[in-house]
Amino acid sequence: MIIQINLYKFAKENELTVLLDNIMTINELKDVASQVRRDIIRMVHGCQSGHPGGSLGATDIVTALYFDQMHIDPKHFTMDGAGEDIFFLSNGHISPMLYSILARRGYFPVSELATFRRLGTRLQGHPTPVEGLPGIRVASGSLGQGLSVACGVAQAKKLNGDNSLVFCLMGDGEQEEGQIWESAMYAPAKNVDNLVAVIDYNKKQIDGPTDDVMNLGDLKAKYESFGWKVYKCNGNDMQQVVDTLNITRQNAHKGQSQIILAHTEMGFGVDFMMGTHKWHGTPPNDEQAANALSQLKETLGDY
Amino acid sequence: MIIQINLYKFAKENELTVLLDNIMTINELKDVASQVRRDIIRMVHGCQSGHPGGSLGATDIVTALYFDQMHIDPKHFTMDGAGEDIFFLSNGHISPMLYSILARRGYFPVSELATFRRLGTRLQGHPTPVEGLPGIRVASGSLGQGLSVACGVAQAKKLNGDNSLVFCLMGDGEQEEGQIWESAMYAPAKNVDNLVAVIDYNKKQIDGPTDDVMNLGDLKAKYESFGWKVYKCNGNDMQQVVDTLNITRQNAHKGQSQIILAHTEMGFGVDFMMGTHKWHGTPPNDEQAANALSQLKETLGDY
Amino acid sequence: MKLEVQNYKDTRSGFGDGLLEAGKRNPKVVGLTADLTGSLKMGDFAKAFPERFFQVGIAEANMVGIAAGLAIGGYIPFTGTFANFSSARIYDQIRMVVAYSNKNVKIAASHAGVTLGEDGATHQTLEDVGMMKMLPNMTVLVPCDYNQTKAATIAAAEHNGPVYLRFGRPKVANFTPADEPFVIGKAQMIQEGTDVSIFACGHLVWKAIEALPILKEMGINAELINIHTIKPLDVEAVLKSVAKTGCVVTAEEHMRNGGLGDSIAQVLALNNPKPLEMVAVNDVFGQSGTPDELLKHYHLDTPDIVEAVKKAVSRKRI
Amino acid sequence: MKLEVQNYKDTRSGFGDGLLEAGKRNPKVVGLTADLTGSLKMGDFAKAFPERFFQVGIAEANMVGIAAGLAIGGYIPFTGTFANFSSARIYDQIRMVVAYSNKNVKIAASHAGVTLGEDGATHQTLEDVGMMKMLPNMTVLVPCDYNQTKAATIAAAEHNGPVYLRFGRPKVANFTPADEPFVIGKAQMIQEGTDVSIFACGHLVWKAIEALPILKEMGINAELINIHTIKPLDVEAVLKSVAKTGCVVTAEEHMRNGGLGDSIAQVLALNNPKPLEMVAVNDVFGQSGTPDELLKHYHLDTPDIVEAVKKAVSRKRI
Ligand SMILES: Cc1ncc(C[n+]2csc(CCOP(=O)(O)OP(=O)(O)O)c2C)c(N)n1
Ligand SMILES: Cc1ncc(C[n+]2csc(CCOP(=O)(O)OP(=O)(O)O)c2C)c(N)n1
Ligand SMILES: [Mg+2]
Ligand SMILES: [Mg+2]
Repeated sequence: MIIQINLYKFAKENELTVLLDNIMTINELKDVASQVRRDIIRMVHGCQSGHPGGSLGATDIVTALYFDQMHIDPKHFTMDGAGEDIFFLSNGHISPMLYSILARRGYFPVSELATFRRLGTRLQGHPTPVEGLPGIRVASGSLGQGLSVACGVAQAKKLNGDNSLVFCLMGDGEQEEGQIWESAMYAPAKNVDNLVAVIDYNKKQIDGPTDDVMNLGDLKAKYESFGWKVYKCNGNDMQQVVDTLNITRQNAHKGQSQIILAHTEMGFGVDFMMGTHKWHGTPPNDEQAANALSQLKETLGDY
Repeated sequence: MIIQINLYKFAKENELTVLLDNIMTINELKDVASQVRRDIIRMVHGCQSGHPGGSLGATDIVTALYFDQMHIDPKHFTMDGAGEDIFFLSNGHISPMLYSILARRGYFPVSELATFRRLGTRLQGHPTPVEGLPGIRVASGSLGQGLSVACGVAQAKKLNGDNSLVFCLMGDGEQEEGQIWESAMYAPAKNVDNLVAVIDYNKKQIDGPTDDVMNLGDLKAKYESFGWKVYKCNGNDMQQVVDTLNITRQNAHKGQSQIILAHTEMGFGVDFMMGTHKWHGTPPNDEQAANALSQLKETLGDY
Repeated sequence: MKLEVQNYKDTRSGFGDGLLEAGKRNPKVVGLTADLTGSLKMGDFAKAFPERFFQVGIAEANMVGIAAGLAIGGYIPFTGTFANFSSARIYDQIRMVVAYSNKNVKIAASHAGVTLGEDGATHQTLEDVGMMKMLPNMTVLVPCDYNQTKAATIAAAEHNGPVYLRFGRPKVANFTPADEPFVIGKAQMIQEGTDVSIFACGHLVWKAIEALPILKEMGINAELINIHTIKPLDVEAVLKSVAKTGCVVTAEEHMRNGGLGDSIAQVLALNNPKPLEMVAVNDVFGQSGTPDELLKHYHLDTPDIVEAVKKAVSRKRI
Repeated sequence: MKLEVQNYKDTRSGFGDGLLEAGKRNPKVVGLTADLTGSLKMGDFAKAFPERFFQVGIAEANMVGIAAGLAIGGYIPFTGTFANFSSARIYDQIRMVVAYSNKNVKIAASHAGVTLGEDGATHQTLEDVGMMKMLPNMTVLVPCDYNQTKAATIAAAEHNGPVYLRFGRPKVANFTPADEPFVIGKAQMIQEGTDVSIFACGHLVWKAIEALPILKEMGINAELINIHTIKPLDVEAVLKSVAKTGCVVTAEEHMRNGGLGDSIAQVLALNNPKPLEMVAVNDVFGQSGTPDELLKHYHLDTPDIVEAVKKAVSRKRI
């Protein structure tokens, strides 16, 4: 079932079961991303904890996935995602970005974003399926594990004769975890070609620039030497993101594991949060939050 | 103190404190290797357990290290190895090879090889320092960890202003462990250039050829993309091994982490143990042991 | 229960045969290994269901992540590697993507304990039960012989939720009935008695059985219960037995700290404090040797159980 | 012992300040971190001794291997990351290259327990003490406040052998004397009493102190002992106290299974069986919330200790 809908109406009312199919313009996607960024700021400000920097930087990628690329049925969330595309957030600390997108896409009420990180919430500091939040299939937060799980689901899809795709977002600092390279070796060796990995390549991590903390060197060469087809894009340019994802979708099921190095800026969209790693895990105070929100257009209505 | 000695006398009497300094000819090194191979067969046959295949294949490399390359003082073993070169066996399952070489080099009595894997022995199934065996500085056997330890010792040497080198042998199947890639990323990023890693590149592991179990792809490209200077050699050609090690010694302390892909044959020296992974962890029976020994010259006297 | 040795078999073969059977019964059962197909006896499964068998190479962390992914996709994955690499090596991963995420993953852990033998301490895990029982949602099974391990494997496949299944390497007495279904969480009465409760698991159940006639000769009427399910513990059976006997001996191939003994000590302290003696490894690492030598060396043998019983019974009297 | 709150400080700052002090006293002390310099409060050390500080990136397994190597080279390395990644993530590595190899490595584990707060269950380790105490050669320290954590850090540096040092994130009452040296393995008497023995560790020591006047009001004269060293356990102090009081309450920010409570239960069962009540997390994962909310939610708060004491004392009477 493919329904052409008005995005704004959809996101506001939040009640239709839809499979969006490339119906949004780039500007509409940008509008969603702007609202998601507002949500992120308000969420981490609200509970005075959480990770704004990476969340803001990765917003465009995941917005494009959920609002343009993925074939999903938000109103009827199933754990196995049979027949649907599946997304995993390996770098679970940027959960506010994912929660906002899931809510805006119709997985659960937008109002629930206000419960982020509060006692009893389904919106735990790091994503978890155990509280029953639609859209989440596995816990993440301990870095390095998401790509392995994504490989497993991708192989389950193959066993099931299910042609839909699996996407997995990882951090660049996260690439320092050895388990990443176990799955990086596994996917091409075992012909996992229904998987698209994306690295949030913001060149920053908690203690500073990755170049200082642990130089990642040439990530493209690394993944190529591990047998992957590697793409690059500006992860904060919606057109580039969509174009690159389109290419990977076309190249899926062709015997190659694919990965996108999405060059992003930590804190993207909020001037004083950009160009530094300081906002990796620090929430803004009242004044900073107001300043940040003043830079982000409210497009779908705040929760 | 550098003493020119007769190898055979040295190895037989086993009592001098020596720093061998490139005094052995290639043929003499080959003779040592032949005896080590005999020891391996006799040890695993004796206790009816252990790992002959990898041990036989890696013998030439480690013989060259201990009898030609490393500046060591076997009679005065110190845990910190100050002023000495240090070797780590990351793939601890090929312990009989190391034990034989340590004994033949004078770290402990050759007769002790007979205790391999028996209750109360210092020659545990996998190497450990806790029983006080001279020559062993850390436990290994759980794969993937040795290169990390080697990096740490190398950095300790730098802090101490100690110009000697650290060597580390790993398995090729072992490269599938993620921790390897953590240290592979670490060493070049942190300028660990007093370290020479060697991979026992026999293209086999327990369940079969690495190509089938987990295709390692282009290991050279992998390490290069991680920032290493990579060398190749035939790890069962003593001349090539020595030549390659000489080059790495010359290139040490020059800002590059170095690794040798030593192409070896599992089971090298015993015809029926070659060309298969079957002898990874299976000891020969009486007849097979006799057959194997008939193919290996006794050069230094059996223990 | 009739206590007859039918034959001598390794519990890992019980797993291998159980996996094959589970695979036949349910097409959703899949197997994974980290370069240890033969050691785990998964070869028959791999041959029967090649498309349902995943060779992951020496990458245990990746293996458990893939298993969680397969479980999300509706499969019932069994991961197979040595017990140490099934637990210590990947505890954070198991914790996050299996236990906390509550995925239907079965962790098959072979070569547990000192009876691994000659490979020595690096491979002889004595901490895995302690680790696994700390994880919410995790079921921890330690069957005692070939038949029971086979049945436990089939039961694990039928159980919905994470399972840690621990078994061993050497050939040991196979004595439980071949047709007895494995009931998770239900302690198995082996012999009723009145003077002491012996709670044993794994290889040590047979050692405890061997102690029974010796104890009888001494005039001690021991009750022996096989705690094949460490978690959830059959607290009712434990308390019922102790209420009758008044003292306890536990026997296991594990560290004292964290093992079955500690589980029982906790139940007693919280409910009915009674003297307890532990037959377990006491805060030392293992070493190379034959399984029998090592059981003796680490005081995990039949005479050690007899001694422990004598001590427990004597403590009851004061 | 005078029980006055001097100020409110996080125990991790006690570690950071202790590390700096240890580094000043001994040039062999080195620090390592896995991208968590600030969280572990290692910044001052890194600034004072840049050449003795190793940034390893997000690679905890590699970090502990490097630490073992540095220890071989004669250094006294302190690794710093969150408690979960200091234990669960790298247990096999710690087991092999630190505990079994008996290397002089100190594992500094911050943000332990539910008081980590909003990050939630993935980061809230409640299993690390259970893991670490199963390892032979390992010393396990859980100091209770800023001053004691600082002193414990200095003591760890002076101790020859592997140490696991557990501490936390939030600012809590700092009440132990600033000049009190930390004696590894020696339980700390906080208040003598006759009716019940309370054994507490970490953040819960202060919660237990807060329970004392409430208990007094109820006519319960409680003895409170701070078990800052989980291993080696001060068995003598435990038994002496219990011989006097006849019942026990344990309090800790950890799972019941594997924690201090289980250590005490074992000592009691083996030596002097007595009623025990546990204040600990009972087989559930943590979640997001403020530290105070979570302590309350998981029944780790002062009223829970009071209730546990009442129950323990009442069980004594039957
Ligand atoms: C296994 C593990 N180690 C450490 C951490 C703590 N941690 C959380 S986020 C982070 C930095 C991640 O860097 P990156 O992937 O680049 O994410 P970004 O900072 O760009 O959002 C660290 C070290 C963790 N969550 N998991
Ligand atoms: C962490 C870990 N996983 C699994 C094993 C079991 N194991 C021992 S040797 C081996 C194969 C190693 O392959 P390779 O490094 O190529 O050594 P080779 O067989 O060539 O000697 C495996 C899987 C182990 N020792 N450690
Ligand atoms: Mg980053
Ligand atoms: Mg190999």
